[in-house]
Amino acid sequence: MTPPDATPGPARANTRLPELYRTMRRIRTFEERVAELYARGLSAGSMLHLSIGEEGAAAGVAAAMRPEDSFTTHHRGHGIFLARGADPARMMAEIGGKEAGYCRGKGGSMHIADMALGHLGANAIVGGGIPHVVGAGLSYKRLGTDAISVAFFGDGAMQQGLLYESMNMAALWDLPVLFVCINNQYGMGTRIDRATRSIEFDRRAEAFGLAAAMVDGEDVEAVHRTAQALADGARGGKPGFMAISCFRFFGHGRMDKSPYRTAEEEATGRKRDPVSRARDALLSQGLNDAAALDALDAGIAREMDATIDFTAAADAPAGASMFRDVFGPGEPEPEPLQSRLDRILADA
Amino acid sequence: MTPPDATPGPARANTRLPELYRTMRRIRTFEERVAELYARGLSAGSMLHLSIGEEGAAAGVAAAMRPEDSFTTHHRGHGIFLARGADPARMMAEIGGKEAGYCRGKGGSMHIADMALGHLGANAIVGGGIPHVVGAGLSYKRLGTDAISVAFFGDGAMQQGLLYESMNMAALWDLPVLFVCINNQYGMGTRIDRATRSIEFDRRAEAFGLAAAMVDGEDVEAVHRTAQALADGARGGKPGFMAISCFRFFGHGRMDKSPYRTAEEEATGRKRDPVSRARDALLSQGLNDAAALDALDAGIAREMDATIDFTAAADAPAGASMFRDVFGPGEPEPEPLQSRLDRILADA
Amino acid sequence: MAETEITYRDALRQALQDAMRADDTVVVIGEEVGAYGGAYGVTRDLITEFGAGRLIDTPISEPAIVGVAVGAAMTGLRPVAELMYVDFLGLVMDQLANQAAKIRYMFGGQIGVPMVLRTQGGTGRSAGAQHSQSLEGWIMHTPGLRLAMPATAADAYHLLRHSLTLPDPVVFIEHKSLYTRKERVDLDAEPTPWGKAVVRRQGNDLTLVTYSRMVHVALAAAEQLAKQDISVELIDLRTLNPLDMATVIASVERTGRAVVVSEGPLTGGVASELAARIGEECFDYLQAPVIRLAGEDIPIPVSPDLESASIPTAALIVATVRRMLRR
Amino acid sequence: MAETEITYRDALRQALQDAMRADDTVVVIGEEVGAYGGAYGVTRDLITEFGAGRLIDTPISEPAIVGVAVGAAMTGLRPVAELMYVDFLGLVMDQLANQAAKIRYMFGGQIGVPMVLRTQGGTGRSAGAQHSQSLEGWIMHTPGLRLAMPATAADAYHLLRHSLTLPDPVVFIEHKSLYTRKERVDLDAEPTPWGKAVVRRQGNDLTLVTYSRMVHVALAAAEQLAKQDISVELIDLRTLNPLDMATVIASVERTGRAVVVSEGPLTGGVASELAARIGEECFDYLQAPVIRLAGEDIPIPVSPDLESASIPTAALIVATVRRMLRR
Ligand SMILES: Cc1ncc(C[n+]2csc(CCOP(=O)(O)OP(=O)(O)O)c2C)c(N)n1
Ligand SMILES: Cc1ncc(C[n+]2csc(CCOP(=O)(O)OP(=O)(O)O)c2C)c(N)n1
Ligand SMILES: [Mg+2]
Ligand SMILES: [Mg+2]
Repeated sequence: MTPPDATPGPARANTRLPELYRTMRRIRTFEERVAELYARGLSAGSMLHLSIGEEGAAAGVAAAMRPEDSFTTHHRGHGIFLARGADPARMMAEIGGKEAGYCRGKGGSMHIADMALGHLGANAIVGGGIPHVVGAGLSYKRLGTDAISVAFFGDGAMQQGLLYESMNMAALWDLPVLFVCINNQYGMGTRIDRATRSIEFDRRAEAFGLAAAMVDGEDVEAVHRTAQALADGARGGKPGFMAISCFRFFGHGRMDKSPYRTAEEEATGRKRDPVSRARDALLSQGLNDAAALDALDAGIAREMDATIDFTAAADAPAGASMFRDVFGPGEPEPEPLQSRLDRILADA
Repeated sequence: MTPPDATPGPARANTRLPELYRTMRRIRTFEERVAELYARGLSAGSMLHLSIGEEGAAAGVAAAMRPEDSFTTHHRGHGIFLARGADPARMMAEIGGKEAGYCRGKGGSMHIADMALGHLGANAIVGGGIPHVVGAGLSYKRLGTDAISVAFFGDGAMQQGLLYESMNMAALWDLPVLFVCINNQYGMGTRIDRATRSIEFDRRAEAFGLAAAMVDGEDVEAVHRTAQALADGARGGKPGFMAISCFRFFGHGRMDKSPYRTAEEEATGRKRDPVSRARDALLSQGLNDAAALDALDAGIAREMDATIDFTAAADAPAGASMFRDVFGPGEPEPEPLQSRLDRILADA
Repeated sequence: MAETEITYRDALRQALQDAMRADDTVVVIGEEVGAYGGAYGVTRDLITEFGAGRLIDTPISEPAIVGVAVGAAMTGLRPVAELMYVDFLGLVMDQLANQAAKIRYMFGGQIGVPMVLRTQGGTGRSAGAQHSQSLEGWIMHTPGLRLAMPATAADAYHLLRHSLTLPDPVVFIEHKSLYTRKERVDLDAEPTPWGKAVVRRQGNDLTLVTYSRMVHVALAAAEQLAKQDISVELIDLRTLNPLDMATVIASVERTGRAVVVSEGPLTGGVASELAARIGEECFDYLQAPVIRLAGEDIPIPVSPDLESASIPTAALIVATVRRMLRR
Repeated sequence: MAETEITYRDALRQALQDAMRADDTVVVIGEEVGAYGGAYGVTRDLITEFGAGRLIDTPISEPAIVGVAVGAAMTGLRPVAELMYVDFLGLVMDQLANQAAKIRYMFGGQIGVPMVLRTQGGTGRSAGAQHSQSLEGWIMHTPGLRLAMPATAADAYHLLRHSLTLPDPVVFIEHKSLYTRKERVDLDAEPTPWGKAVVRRQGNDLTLVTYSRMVHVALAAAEQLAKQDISVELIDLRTLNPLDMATVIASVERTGRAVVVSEGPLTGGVASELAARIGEECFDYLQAPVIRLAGEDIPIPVSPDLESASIPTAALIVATVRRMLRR
């Protein structure tokens, strides 16, 4: 239950904290802008899940990955994708259902993906993307590459059977795969202790033969160290599992005002803030001064503001695109209703 | 990993071994007759799965159950059902697809059931019947009865995700449920070590909050003691899990000649014989003499011979019964193809 | 008397509440059905009256939710299992189609599985390909399942009440875009009969057959057509199993023309079933081919413009009817 | 030249072997596909040539098998996932219909899922309600999936080879009662074109449309009818997606009568889709209603007599055709 690499962090001179802080701040600010996009009626629908409070998980694990690695995420995956290098403007445009988005407006927040960055897809089915990384791991092993594939999912998915089938296969076949549970304490309105009797999730993974660890998501460096150790193991053919504990600062989606938890619980939970903790550490360790951080934050704010303008100005997908990409290029496409009717009713 | 009740067996005067032996012998002989039914072309199809070698699991657990308890089984469930009091003639008739069978010839070996004996059904979907006992446990808890419900399944089902969802719910809701894995070392041609990295199945159950034990299925009394302890716990609201290790003496189904394992492995495996071990114990402990056991066995052989004659003489279900029982009594039934055609083509 | 203005959502809640008062074996099992009150608010506050023992919040384990409901239904309870989105059917089809639907039959009639699987489907919220589907076609193709798809608050109430008295598994599919529809409903009125279609609008020129939200789309079309002196008869099927073909046949024999409308994808769906049956049963009366209007054979896109263009609209119905009537 | 007598089973094995030789990204993933050689023997001995790295035996975890194939297909392999029985679709419909079928579309065309899901279905072995189904109706109703259902050894070979070159997920459903059928096949012959139906027998009085095992049942019926001077045209669809309506329409326009035959349950199934399309497309040519012959709307019983009575027989086809022709 202690992380495989429980040694103290690297010498301060080598710390990646500044970079991790920057990633986390970009996530935080991006998510704030997503909330604004919704409030301004520019988002495609209301099914937007903010990862505020979970930046430590996204930034820490992402920093342990290499460019050739791939991943899938759950529905709360904006932060992870950003941490892996996404262009926030194209992300925001996708969340707005625009043609300029990563998926040309067809996928939206819950189905964003980018093959160039190894993002094999967010998923609106809890647990749905988990086996895909096992498949990716199988490919990498067979094709002889050095990549690993990482599944990100919530605590809710710990109760989906498919996770156990997937972990079992990864262990059985010695695949380069890492399973990352972002335990934000809630699945919608259900606190984790109302979803299961035992939250020692690492024991479950160990019982299937994986290397496993639990780590506090408020401490982004701890997340990163743990992820690095498990990713190294996975690259060597020993799949890993980690559960990162954090707190979902806001409601499940944009409509959810969290009536099922007390203001006090929220206040306490929001104290577990990986972003301000990292900022404090940077300052107290003298790695940055406040002015530099303020400037950094302001630059990020401007960058993220621009994503909204970009989205507002972007075009909706053309109507005809509806029939594109059901099947691969050159393959027979589904016949549009209108063509069928025109044919059948031509001489009616 | 030691059974919760690891104390030595009860004083010999109180032993249930004679009864357990009788149950096991009946199972063994019944299964031999099922093989004969098939060989004589009297079975409905060839999907017949013999539980020879697994009698200790069936008899030991069944003896820990009460009349009001219920259960589901996997496809290899003849022995369990017999141990819970089934009429072997009606079982055999069902296996033959006859109207006199438990399910009027519609269910066959893989879907046999009997509500009067609490048999909520065998299942041809690996793992398919497991959640049903959780539902039964929910009923018993809510309705305030004292019953428990027991799921029997094979080692193959340890790799079906639904098992973990089911165990999690049982633990979360403190349900009177017992999960029994009959680990006969094989799922079809796949030895358990080719299906998973870790066979410490009790650790998996414990990680979900269940009481768990592993026991040797050759020792029917040990199975019985373990089952009794876990059943008592389940009756008190602490669900249990047990894995019973044994050996599948023959092929998966009647067509399978087990080319994937060596004659030596089979010979060694078949030495793990709960029936002859119990017989030896009865003799060496002076609880029975050989003549008495021979007489018992002969009586059982006669009883089981009669099941074949009964089945051979029994009627197939009438054709019209095909449309019965799709829906409940008095409910609109599906229209037979022939009636529809008669109506539509009446004036054609 | 008890005529009140009520939403589709509240009618469903009322049905659950009344059924739970009348029969204390009724329990609701699903994700967020208790304290949260249901993802779409249908079970809001019921936990206050009935407690956590009857409004049973579950982990996110759909296969087990349905499997547990099956086992509970076999042993004395009458569970209402809730699937948050019909799109999650893919996770539970084994428990639903191989278990719930077949148990009575496989076991020779010994026992039934009196459960209701409540869920909601359809487009209208830019929820994307995995949260906007209309999958009633899979259910209709599964012997042993009943299937109700109410379009109105009154039907929502009565069909759900009735579902909770049936001896067999019922899949009860609500439409996410109907929850906030308000209607005057007389809850003491003669209950909606189970398995009977209703003629929502009488007419002579053509028969429109549909169900669920498309009833309202078709009604709007019928009103526009009326202004153009085209009189269409509109049939709301209400249940797809049983399927009340008698009402449909009687109408088509009179009008000689039929358009069937479904939100689900065209190929292999409910519209095709209806067209095939009308074609078989009314052959001698048909003056034009039975036309199917249905969802395009594509996944549902997130972009709101594309989403709404992917399913039949009132304008499409109007245009199609006019072409069929050469007007 | 390479004309050999070969079984349907061996043709499938040959297709896998040839495809695996031609493309070393092809891997087979499923229960008992390796050492055991497949529950129905289709992959027998392939492990000797290709090894356990390409004939990948899995635990009994169907949802993960399909999910792993999806991920592998997105990252450079071309997996053939095997589902031992089509009846297990209920366990994998989420991975198949929500993931494999929709990924290309949801992701805006960035990537496809070039995988084949091989499985087998149908009656004939008294295997009961959970091992005898014909569930192609669910697949046909899922946009984004291709669907092949070969009736002959030659088609089994060519369609499987072709499936393994397509950019999209293909569900490939074999029939358990066809594995031992022997035929002379010319493996070097012009390959069966993908997505094209074939006229198995020419005729003028009526068109029979079917696929998979029912092709042989219908052929037997056609032969009996020929002895009675009734000449039916028999169309084997071979793939249900794409669906070659052009061939069907051309025939029905000539014969004026159609019977569609499917082993799957009638309601909401493939027969209904075909009847609806013929009704729409050939309205002016039809001299009688399009008649659907299909499986009864019941679970499949174990008893062999009931099982065989629950699906269309040659006798039923003969009788129906004669009644339609008033002969
Ligand atoms: C299979 C499935 N079941 C239910 C849902 C509805 N749903 C969406 S998110 C969610 C909660 C997920 O909780 P968790 O996995 O902890 O992720 P979080 O939202 O906390 O990030 C639920 C129940 C879904 N999308 N998919
Ligand atoms: C969901 C599912 N997958 C696969 C099968 C085919 N099958 C039937 S029995 C079996 C092996 C089961 O092994 P195990 O659970 O250990 O039970 P045993 O046969 O050893 O008693 C398999 C793969 C099935 N019936 N159901
Ligand atoms: Mg969570
Ligand atoms: Mg086994």
